[in-house]
Order: sequence, then C-alpha cells, then structure tokens
Amino acid sequence: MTQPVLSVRDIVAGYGEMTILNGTTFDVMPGTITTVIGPNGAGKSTVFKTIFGMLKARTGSIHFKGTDITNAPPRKLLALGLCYVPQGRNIFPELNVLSNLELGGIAASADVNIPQRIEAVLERFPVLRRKGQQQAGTLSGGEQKLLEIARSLLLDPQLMLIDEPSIGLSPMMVQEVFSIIKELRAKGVSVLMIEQNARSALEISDDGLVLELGRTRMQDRAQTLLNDPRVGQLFLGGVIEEKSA
Amino acid sequence: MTRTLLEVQGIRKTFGGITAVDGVSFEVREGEILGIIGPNGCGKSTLFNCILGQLPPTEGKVLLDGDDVTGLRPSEMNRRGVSRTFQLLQVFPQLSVRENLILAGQEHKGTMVTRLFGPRDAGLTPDANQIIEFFRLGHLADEKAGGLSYGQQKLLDAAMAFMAGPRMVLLDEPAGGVNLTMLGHLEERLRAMNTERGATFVVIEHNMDFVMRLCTRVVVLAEGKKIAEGTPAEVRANQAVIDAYLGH
Amino acid sequence: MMNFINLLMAGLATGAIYALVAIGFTLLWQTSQTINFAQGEFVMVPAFFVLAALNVGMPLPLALLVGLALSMLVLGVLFKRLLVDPMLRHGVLPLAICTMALSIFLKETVKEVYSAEASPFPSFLPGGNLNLLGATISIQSISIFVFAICAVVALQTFLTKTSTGRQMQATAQNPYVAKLLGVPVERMIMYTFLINAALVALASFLISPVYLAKFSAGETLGLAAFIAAIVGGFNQIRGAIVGGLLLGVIDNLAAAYISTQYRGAVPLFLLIAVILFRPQGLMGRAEERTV
Amino acid sequence: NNAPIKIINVGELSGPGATVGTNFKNSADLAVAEINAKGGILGRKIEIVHLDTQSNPGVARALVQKAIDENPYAIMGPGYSGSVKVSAPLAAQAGIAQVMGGEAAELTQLGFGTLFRTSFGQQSSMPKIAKYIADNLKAKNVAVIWVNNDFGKGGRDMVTKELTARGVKIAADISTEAGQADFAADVVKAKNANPDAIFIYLNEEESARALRELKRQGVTVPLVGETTLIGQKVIELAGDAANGARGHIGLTVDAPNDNLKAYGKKFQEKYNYIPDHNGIKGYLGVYMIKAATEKMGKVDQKGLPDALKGLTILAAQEPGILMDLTIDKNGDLDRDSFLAFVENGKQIVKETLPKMSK
Amino acid sequence: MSRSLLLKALGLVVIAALIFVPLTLNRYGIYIMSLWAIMTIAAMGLNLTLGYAGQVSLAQGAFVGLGAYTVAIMMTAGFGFWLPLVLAIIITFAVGWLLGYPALRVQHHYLAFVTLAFSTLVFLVFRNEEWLTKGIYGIMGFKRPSAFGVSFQKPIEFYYFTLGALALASAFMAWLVRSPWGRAFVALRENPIRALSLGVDTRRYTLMAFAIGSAMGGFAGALYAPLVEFIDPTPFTLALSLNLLMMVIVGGSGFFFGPFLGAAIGVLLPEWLRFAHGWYLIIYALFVMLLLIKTPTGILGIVENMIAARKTRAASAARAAASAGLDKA
Ligand SMILES: Nc1ncnc2c1ncn2[C@@H]1O[C@H](COP(=O)(O)OP(=O)(O)OP(=O)(O)O)[C@@H](O)[C@H]1O
Ligand SMILES: Nc1ncnc2c1ncn2[C@@H]1O[C@H](COP(=O)(O)OP(=O)(O)OP(=O)(O)O)[C@@H](O)[C@H]1O
Ligand SMILES: [Mg+2]
Ligand SMILES: [Mg+2]
Repeated sequence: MTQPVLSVRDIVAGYGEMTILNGTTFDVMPGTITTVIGPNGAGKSTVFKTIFGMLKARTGSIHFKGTDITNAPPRKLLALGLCYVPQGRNIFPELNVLSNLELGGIAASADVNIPQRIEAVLERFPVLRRKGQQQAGTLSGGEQKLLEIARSLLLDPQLMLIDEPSIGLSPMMVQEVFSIIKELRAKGVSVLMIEQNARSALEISDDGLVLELGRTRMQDRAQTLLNDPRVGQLFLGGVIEEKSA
Repeated sequence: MTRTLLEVQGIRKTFGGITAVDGVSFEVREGEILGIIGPNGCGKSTLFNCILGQLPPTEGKVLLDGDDVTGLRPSEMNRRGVSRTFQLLQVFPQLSVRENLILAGQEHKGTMVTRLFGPRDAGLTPDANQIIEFFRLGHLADEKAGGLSYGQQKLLDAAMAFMAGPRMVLLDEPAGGVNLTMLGHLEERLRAMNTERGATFVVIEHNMDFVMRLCTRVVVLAEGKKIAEGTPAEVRANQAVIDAYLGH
Repeated sequence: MMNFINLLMAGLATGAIYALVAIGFTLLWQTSQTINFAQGEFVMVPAFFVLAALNVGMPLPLALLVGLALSMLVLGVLFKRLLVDPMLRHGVLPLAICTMALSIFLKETVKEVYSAEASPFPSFLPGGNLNLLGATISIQSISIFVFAICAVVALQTFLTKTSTGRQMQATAQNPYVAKLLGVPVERMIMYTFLINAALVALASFLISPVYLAKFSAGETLGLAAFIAAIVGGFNQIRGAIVGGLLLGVIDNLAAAYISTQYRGAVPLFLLIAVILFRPQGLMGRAEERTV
Repeated sequence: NNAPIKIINVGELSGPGATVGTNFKNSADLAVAEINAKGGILGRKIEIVHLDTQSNPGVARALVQKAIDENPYAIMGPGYSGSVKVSAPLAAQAGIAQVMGGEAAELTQLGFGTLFRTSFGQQSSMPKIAKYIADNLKAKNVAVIWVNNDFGKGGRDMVTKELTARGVKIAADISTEAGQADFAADVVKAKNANPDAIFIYLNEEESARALRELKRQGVTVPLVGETTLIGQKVIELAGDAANGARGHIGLTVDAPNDNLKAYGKKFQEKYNYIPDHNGIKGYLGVYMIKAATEKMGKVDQKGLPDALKGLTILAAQEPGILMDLTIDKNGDLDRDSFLAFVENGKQIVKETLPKMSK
Repeated sequence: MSRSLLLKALGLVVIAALIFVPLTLNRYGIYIMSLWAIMTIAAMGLNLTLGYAGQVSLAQGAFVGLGAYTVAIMMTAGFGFWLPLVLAIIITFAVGWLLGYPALRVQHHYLAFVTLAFSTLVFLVFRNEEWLTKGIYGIMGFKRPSAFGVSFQKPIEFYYFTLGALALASAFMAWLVRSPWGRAFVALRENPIRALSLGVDTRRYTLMAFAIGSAMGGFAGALYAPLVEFIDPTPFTLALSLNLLMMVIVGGSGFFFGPFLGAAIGVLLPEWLRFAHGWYLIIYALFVMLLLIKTPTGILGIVENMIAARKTRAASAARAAASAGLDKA
C-alpha cells in the first residue's frame, strides 16, 4: 500500500476560544485529486489554514510525506513543496499584476527561473498578460482569483491546497482551471481542493471527503460519494423537500 | 406586457484608458428575473456599480420608473426600493448577524428624526429573526459577522438585501461559495418573492445551472458590450455566447 | 532672488531631515501599521546616547557608532519587542496611543536623567559658508541635504534591488499574503524597525548640531515627519521624500512671504489643498477598488 | 516651635516651560540647602515642595489652590506670567506671599499685594533698552524678533511702546514660535526691512539659533537684547555668532560680582550646567523670604507680604541676595543692572546702570 | 439576571461615590474632580466621532477651546452664563459640521491630518487675534454661573454643577448611541460602502457624528472656562486633543463608559502620582503603556472580550457536542 502524501490526524483548532475542528482526520494519496465538500461553516477552510500553518493546531498532527509539519511556518512548507490558494482575495492590491506574479516566486530557491515560469503562466492566462500593468486591486473579482491561481503555479508544488477555485470564475475559466488541475495530477502532483461546485469537482476527482462540524463525516472514492444518495441529499442540493415558507 | 422598471441606456464606463463597460443598454421589466452573464472582466460588476450610483458612469443614463436616476447616490437608490449584494464580501464585521440585518432595514423606517426617537431596533427584530431562520443562520445570530465563514458571509450579504422588502434586488454572484443545498433554498426563496410579492431581480452569476433554472431572461456581455439577450434557452444556443463564455 | 535661494536651501536642508524621519515613519506604518508618535523623540534620543559616550571619553566617530548601535538596540529591537509586538493585532490607534505615552516617557526620562537644558552637539560635517549666486549658503545645510538624499537613495536601492528588500516590500503591502508566499514576515518587520532606528539616528546626528540636543527637540520634528509622511501618501518612500522637502521649503517660504504669526498653520493648509486635490497623497496611488 | 517652614513652589517642570521651571526649581533647592546647612531661618529648617504646572495656566491655578490648602509659609512661582496672573488672586485672598518668576509688566500693577517679583519686570528693563537703542545707537528703524508666548509678547509690547515713544520706528515685527529651529525666514524678513538695529527677545536656545542665522546671512547691524540674548548659555550654544550682540542684563552669573560668580559655581557643581536668569530668580526668591522673615523676627505667614514690601536687602549682610536690592510696594524689584556686550565669546559688562529709584 | 443586578448595584455605588466623596476632599481635590467630569464630557464627544463612527479627529481639544472662548468672551461682555453656553454649543456644532466635510473626501490618516491642521489653526487664532481673544495674555474677569437663585461659586457647588452637566451629557449620549443612529454610526466605521448601499445616508451621519461630537467638546469647554475662571490659548494645543484621544482609547473606544475611565486615568492618575515628584510623568507614561499592552482594546474592551470569550466557550462546547453526535448518527 502506498503512503499518503498528506496525513492529517485528530486536528483540534479554532479561533480564540472557539474550537472549530474537533479532531479532523484524513489522508491524501499521492498523485490524486481529493475534493472536500461540506456545508458552509463546516470548517473546510479552517482545515486548510491549519495545514498551511496560518492557524495553530492545538492538538493532533499533520505529516507531509512522512515529515511532521504540524504548525510549521508557510516558508518551510513552501520549501517542502506545499502550495496553498486560500479563499477570498489574497493579492497585493496596490501592485500591478506582473509584480504580484513576481512576488509569488519570492520564496523560490535561486535555481528556479521565475521569469520563465511567469512567461509560461501568462501564456496560459492571456488575460493576465493583457492586464499586466494594471493595479491588481482594480481587476474584476474573477480576474483576481485567476491571478492568485496563476501565482501558485510558479512554484513546483507536490501538493496543492486550493480553496474553492471556481468562485467567481466563468464556466470557461472553471474548465480551464480544472484541466490545469488534471494536468498537475498527470505530473504526479497531488491536489486537495475544496469545492461547493461539488458535482463537477467530484467528477474530476479520485477521492472525496465530506466535512461537517469540523469532523470528517465520510471519506471515499469520489465516484462513490457522487452516487451516494445521502450525500446528494444533504450536500449536493439534490432532491430536498423543504417546507417552503 | 408588464411595465419597465429599470432602463439602462448606453452606459459606458472608462477607467483611464480602460473601457470596462462600453455602451450597454437593456431594460428590466417589473416582476422578471433577469440574468446577466459574461466572461470575467467583461464589466458586469462595473455595470451594477454604475446603475446603483457607486460609480459615476462616463456616459449613458439610468431610468427607474421612467425617472432619470443617473448619478444618484447608492443610499438614495436603496431608498427607492433597489437593493443589492456584492461580489466580494461586504458585511459589518464587528456587528452581530442580527444587528447587520436590523441595520439593513432601519433606514427604511421613518425619517432620520423619527428614528432618533423610535425604538432601538426600529421594530425590526422579528423581521430580522425571520430572515435569519430562513438563511439557516439561527445559531450564529449573535455572532460577530466578521467571524463567519465565506459562504455564511455571502448568505448574510444576500439576507441584508432582502431586509427592507425591496422592489428590486441586484445580486452580484450570490451563488459563489454557497453550498448547493443552501443554494437550492435560496433559489426557491427568490422565486417565491418573485411570484408572491412581484419583486424583480437582476442576477449576475457564473453558475449556469442556477441561471438557467431561475432566470426568465438573460443578457450576455462580453468585453463591455451586450452580445446577446433572450430566454435562457436562446442564449445557451447562441454561438457567440458559446464562444465567448460557455465554452464547448 | 538671493533671499529666495537662501530660504530654499535652508528649507531643503530642514526638509531633507524631515524626509529621513518621515521615511522611517512610513516604513513602520507599512510593515506593522505602527503610527509612531514618538518618532520625534526617536530623533532626540540618539544624540543623548552620543553625548553619554562622549562624556565617558570616547572620540566622536566611536561615540557616533555607539550611538547608532544603542539606537538600533533600544529604538529598534526593544521598541518592537516590548511595545509593538503585543499590540500589533489590535488595530492602529491603541498602538499609536502607546507610542504617545512612549514619547512622554522618553522626553521626561531624558529630562530627569540628563537635564532640561539644551546641550551643544558636535558636528561631523564641515562648517563654513559658500557663495552661490550672491547668496551665502551654509555648507552644513548642503551636506545635510546631500547626506540625507544619499541615505534615501541607498535605502530605495536596497528595497527594490535585493531579495530581502522585495520581501520587505511584500510585507509592507500585505503581511498576510506575504506570509502565504513564504516571506518570514516577522523578520522583515524587525528589519524595518532596525532601518527606522538607523534613519532616526542619522537624522539625529545631522540635526542636533543645529537644533541642539534637548529633551524637547523632537516635538516639532515628530509632527513634521507625520505630516510629511501623510502628504507623501503614507505608503510611499518617494512620497515621504517629496513630502518632507515640500514641507521644509513651504514652511520657510510661507514664514517669509505670508505670515510669521500663522507660520504653524499656513504650510498645513497649503498641503491640505494638495491632499484634497489628490486624496491619495502626492505620490500615492489611487485607492484600490472596494466593490 | 521647631517644625520646618514649608514653601511650595508651583513651577513649569514639564511642557514648553520646562527649562524655565527646572532652572527656577534647581536654584531654589540650592538656596534651601544652603540656608538649611547654616541652620535655617530663625533656627527653623525650610522644606520646599515642587508642583508641576505642565506649563498650563489652568493647572497652575489649581496647584496654587492645592498649595494654599496645605497652608504654606509662602508660595514660589509660577514662572509663566499667564500662570501667575490666574493664580495670584487665590494667594491674595489667602494673604500668602507669592514670590514668582513672571516678567510681564502688568502683573504688579494689578494690586494683589501679595505678589513679588524675583527679577526686573519688563516695565523696568525695556525702557532702559529702548533708551539705549534710541540714544546710544541712534537707530531710526528697528526690527523686533520675538517669541510668541507670554514672555516674548510682553517684552515686545513693552519695547514697542517705549521705542515708539522715543520716535523709533518698528520696521519689522517678527513673531517666532517657541522651540523654533529654523530662523532663515525670520532673518530674511528682518534684513529686508533694512533696520538700523535688531531687537531680539527669544529664549536662550532660540536666541542662539537666531544669532547663528543672522551671522550666516551676513547681518551686521547691532543686535540688542536682554539677558536671554547674551547669557553664557547662549554664547556657549551660538559660538562666535554671539560676538557683537549686546544688551541689558539684570543679573547673570557673568556679571562682575563675586556673589554671583560664587552662586554660578555652586550651581554648576550641583547640577552640572550653567544656570540662566531663571535660576537666579529661584535662588533670590528663597533669600528674599529669608530676609523678610528675619526682619520680622518671627515666622509669620500673614505678616510676610508686608515685611517684603519696601524691604531693602544688602548683599553685604545677606550674600545670598547677590546684589543690593530694594522691593517696592508693588512687589517690583529695584537694583543696579548692566549693559553688556559679547566679545570673543565672553560677556563684557560695559556699563552699570544704577537703581532707578536712586 | 443577576449580572444586570450586580451592574445596577455597582452603578449606584459609583454614583453615590461621585456625590459624597468630594465632600471629604479639599478644594484642590474638588477642582480635579470637576476637571474629570468636564474632560469626560469632551472625551465622550470624541468617542462618538471616533469610537462609534470611526472618524479620526485630532481636533477635539480645539472644540473645547472654542467652547471655552465663546463663554469667556461673552461673559466678559456681560452676557451671563446661559446664553453663552447655548451659543458655545451651537457654534461648535456648526464648526464641527463644517469640519465633517473633508471627512467625506478623505479618511483615516488624511483625516487626522486635516483635523490636526484645523486644531493648529484654531490655536493660532486664539493666540494671534488679540482684538477678540486678548491673545496670549488670556481672558480674565468672569464668574461662575448661578441658576434659580443657586450660586455655583464655591468649588463644591461648581463640582455638583459639572456633575449635573455630566449626567445630562451621559443621558443624551446613552440615548443617542442606543438609538438606530448609534448603529448607523457604527456602520460608518465598519463598512461605509455597504452602509451606503443599504440606504444609510453616510454623508449626513458623518457630518452628524462630527457635529455632535464637537458640540460635546464645546459643551465641555463652556464648563471649563468658569471652572478655571481664566482662559488663554495654551491649554488648547494639539496636546489636549491627543490627550483626549488617549482617554478614549485607554478607556475603550466605542464603549459607552470608556471615556469615564479614560478621563479618570488621564486626569486623576497624574495627580495621584504627584508624590513621585519629577518622576510622576514617567511613571504615568509607563503605566499607560503597560495598561495598553495588557488591554489593547481599552479597559472596557477587555471586559467585553472576557464576556464574549465565555459565550464563545459555550458555543464552542455546543459545536463539539454536535460534532460528537454526528459520529453516532
Ligand atoms: N476568523 C474567524 N474568527 C472566528 N470564527 C471564524 C473565523 N473564520 C471562521 N470562523 C468560524 O469557523 C467556522 C468554520 O469556518 P470555515 O471558514 O472553515 O468554514 P468553511 O467550511 O470553509 O465554510 P464555507 O464553505 O462557507 O467557506 C464557521 O462557523 C465560522 O463561524
Ligand atoms: N477602478 C478600476 N480601475 C481600472 N480598471 C478597472 C477598475 N474597475 C474595474 N476595472 C476593469 O474593468 C473591467 C470590468 O470589471 P468588472 O469587475 O466589472 O468585471 P466583471 O464582469 O464583474 O467580472 P467578474 O465576472 O470576474 O466579476 C475589468 O477588466 C477590470 O480590470
Ligand atoms: Mg471556506
Ligand atoms: Mg464581477
């Protein structure tokens, strides 16, 4: 049996006095896409923040390829090959698009040719090339998200954490991003992704994970989850009968 | 034929050298749910901002009930019964969820002076509680809005737009980040308000399923211009729309 | 004409000092949202470190070095560790108020421990005058100006050309995102505090021969730095320079040609006109879009 | 009764007046220590308490109130004329002597009866200066550079009045700020007025900066001032830019007088810097109280104001008084003063101006 | 609820102390207490502008000055006290309203700068315009007021007068911030753009926040003049504005009782420290720094955080329980 690339064990974490994660546990297998779904406020983003060292885990452990990375700073994680695209807006709004991209490579080791990589990303997202000199804060919501995703591709991650990439992206761009994710997998990169656009996400995924109230409710093959009527009913907006007001 | 509620005439908006919206015209009829779709950066949000007075349009006019309301301030537009939601999170982080909602309604009760002498909650607590329940935020009613998750804040933003019982709501990507189950719920709510109260909606959204199910008519923008307009089915079949927006 | 050149040069020299102090002010604001109301006192204190070193018999160059080192330790490291770190997450104003208390503390301590009197301070720059177009210009003024500008250019080069400098800038732009991208944000913030300490020490060594070393010498200076930083856009090093020079020159010209009685307010109102005309400050960029 | 005699000094120990108040306080402490070392006043030790007004008249008034509540033998201070003006009615009401440092002319004209100066008021010094400018320098146009606080404003108003009365024109009236560092603009203004002399009425440090700027801009007309222009402190700070400045001085440690020199030396030993005229005021104040008390022959709080009035104290008998001194019925002082020049970094007294009442 | 009962009891004790303790104080102590009451009013005004509405103002001291000068000038001109008082409030309200206009255009540090410039200008006008203000020499010769045959001449009488004024101002403030206006002010601070789109007329509320806050400053100034019975420019420099700002922040900005505590620290604490002679300001500054390090959100901010933390713990436990319940389902 192969070793998981990321293994999260009994994580307890939260904000101040509020505990959000009550012992979250799951694994991510190498070279797979794993999608996390769950209701709003389940703690999905909180898990990602904790893995990436932006939030302290009170107890529990996180291992990346066998190394203990619990509460390690982002700098170290990037060096190990982790990469994280958070939810919301995470750019330097006052700098222009190109500078934003350049700063994405700031922690890269000296032997990485960042300008060349930027060129490659701009090839992939021509919008960003067109708006290269524009102040990033004035981009449209979707363009800002694209910029963030593009920036994360500059480093060679071995594990990508992506928090709801599809928010604000047009259908064509969602397809583009999903195909990039699939390409990454083809290169052996593992992807852990949160998606509310759950059907499309699970369709391209190998594994799926249902998070609720800070716990792993289910973990299974993506296909199995998609076909599970309970999952469909509770989380995928399936055949629910609400008493209308 | 129902009457025209909002009419947008040749709106153009430029930022320095960039033309974000390039002469867009359309009208919104009373009681319809109009979808606005288009690729990223085609000017949808900017169009909203121009209609609602958040930004002054470079050119063009906005008519509400036949009155020229171009350049009116957002608060004035809101008091005329037009409310909105935002694409990026916009809540009052230090206020509780309930306070956020009361705030969203209070300026519609009486005048500035009568509010000063009226009750603290402007009599809105029951309404707020009802909406809170609807959006399943009950357990968070007394939490500070800043501590909510992305999707929860998104829902709160939408909830605020409904607080004052508006005639018309402009929603900027309401589905982004909202759980599918919850989204179905929201969709029903919109439809119910539409049929029961005759409220009008204009929705920007990239979630095509949502748009196709909900909207009665769709306007498609690309590069700041209107490239198509019609029923969801018509638009979906339109080759220009497929090329610019939907993909294969 | 001669008078004008005189005033201009004097204004530029004072303005260069303002600029130095304003740059430090701006840096602290950028990386850690610190509005340092004690910045003026930070300029006052290093002079006393040097005086203390001279009193125990050190030669001037050594005393200056000791002064610089002590400034970096006290006004850089200790300031950050003891005051800024505990308050960093709690918004701008509490920390600003804390630095106000710090300014009282520094002033009163110097007064109690040293004296309430002004002390002369040795200059390491050449004295004398220069004749230029009929105006007598003090060589000291010119060298202050040149010195300050060199320091600024060096700093700007460091910030834009080195990797550390760019990481500092990223931190300044948005510490959260910088941390995401792997910048050791804490260390970068510490660097800015050290740079600020070095800048104020330099300003202190340049200006104390003219202003004299006195516990209250920082009062006007701190305010001037604050104003220069704001006029410059508050997040732009270039802006802080222009703001500082502008303030120095306008102050002199206004006092000479408009009103001495209202000297304190005239430059401010001229600069307000600038700000209302360009709300983002002189060199600042347009506000980002918010919706 | 051997309890110590309590004196409360209400002074500017922080804020813009801190230098003034600290000099006053230190010297008062020095005088108290000297007197106590010699057995006190009539065998009783002096206890002096200092209260800080933060250079704010409102606070000063409150503190004088506080001082009166503690029923002291006498009150010293404040040094700011405004602070004196607000607090004097309280002391007058309580009948407690207030030996203060304010120099504004009007203070002793208000008829409080309990208020005493420790230096010349501006009403005594400015006429002498105006006379010198008009008669000796034969100046027709004078530029006045003054610091815009109650000290500077009072002097400027007084000298303007006196000069105008003597037919001298004020060619430029230049107000500066306390703590001002850059005098380039002010000197330009003064120069542009083409005056025959410049009268400078600033605090010591600003005087030094102004002198340097005047020299740099090559101003050669006579620079006239008061103690604050040509004191040792200014000379130390301004260097050779002070040469040629001249003025009227009441008392300075550089005056040709052994008592003054001795005082200056003691002060420097204790505090490690040269006192200014505010220092002398604090020192004198304590000795004035001592002399008046000894004249009464008893420690009588209510009698002290009357004992001070009309008192003449001779330095031969009381060296602490530094120079022979007469206190008039308004509380103003009268004694010799000097006309001095700065030459080669030294203050040289050219002339002794006699007591006015002689 | 027992907590609210406890709070009421505490409130009564404090009020009783404010009424009876000064009877045991000497005149100076009473003066300081009066000063505290007046500074509390001024800080309360700033708390509205800054703490609630989020508009940084470095001019509150100038408004205290405007109020004080209005009263002093008119009283020496023979207008009694009450008319000048009303006029002081009206004038500062109007000037505050005008000062609000720049706030519509600029925010945060730029606004701080504009108000700072205003504050400087006001000081210079006080000092330079002798024909009106008597300049640096100040205005003397006006008396404390009397009303309904009761004179407020003696210190203790005047103290009760200021205490009454404080009670009045507090009642007004409590009513204001608890009305929907209070919420609108907070909205202005938290997210003006969203507020605008919800129909909140941010312009009018901004101007109101400035005007009312300034008028409170003017009211405080109108009381300050008869307290000191002498008015000159020196107390009304930027230092006073900064001091008031400190009071607001240290007490807890945006909390109703913040200014009361803040003013106690800003006015009373230095007096208690006088025993330390030359070191009292040093100790004071150290104390303020330590206090802020321990309670960065102000004294009341910490109290609120403690209460909130208790609530959060309960919510957190509920979430944990629900989460544990999931496993069984
Ligand atoms: N900064 C914060 N401070 C306090 N509580 C927070 C904070 N961020 C999130 N929470 C709380 O933690 C819980 C989980 O938030 P999280 O963002 O992880 O949810 P999520 O699963 O990502 O939801 P969504 O799908 O809406 O993004 C929520 O109930 C929220 O109230
Ligand atoms: N303040 C501004 N300055 C410069 N350009 C701007 C500004 N605001 C918007 N733009 C540009 O205008 C265009 C339209 O932006 P807008 O936000 O309206 O797009 P959108 O259709 O809402 O896109 P999305 O679907 O990604 O939200 C974008 O190209 C953006 O870069
Ligand atoms: Mg999330
Ligand atoms: Mg948009």
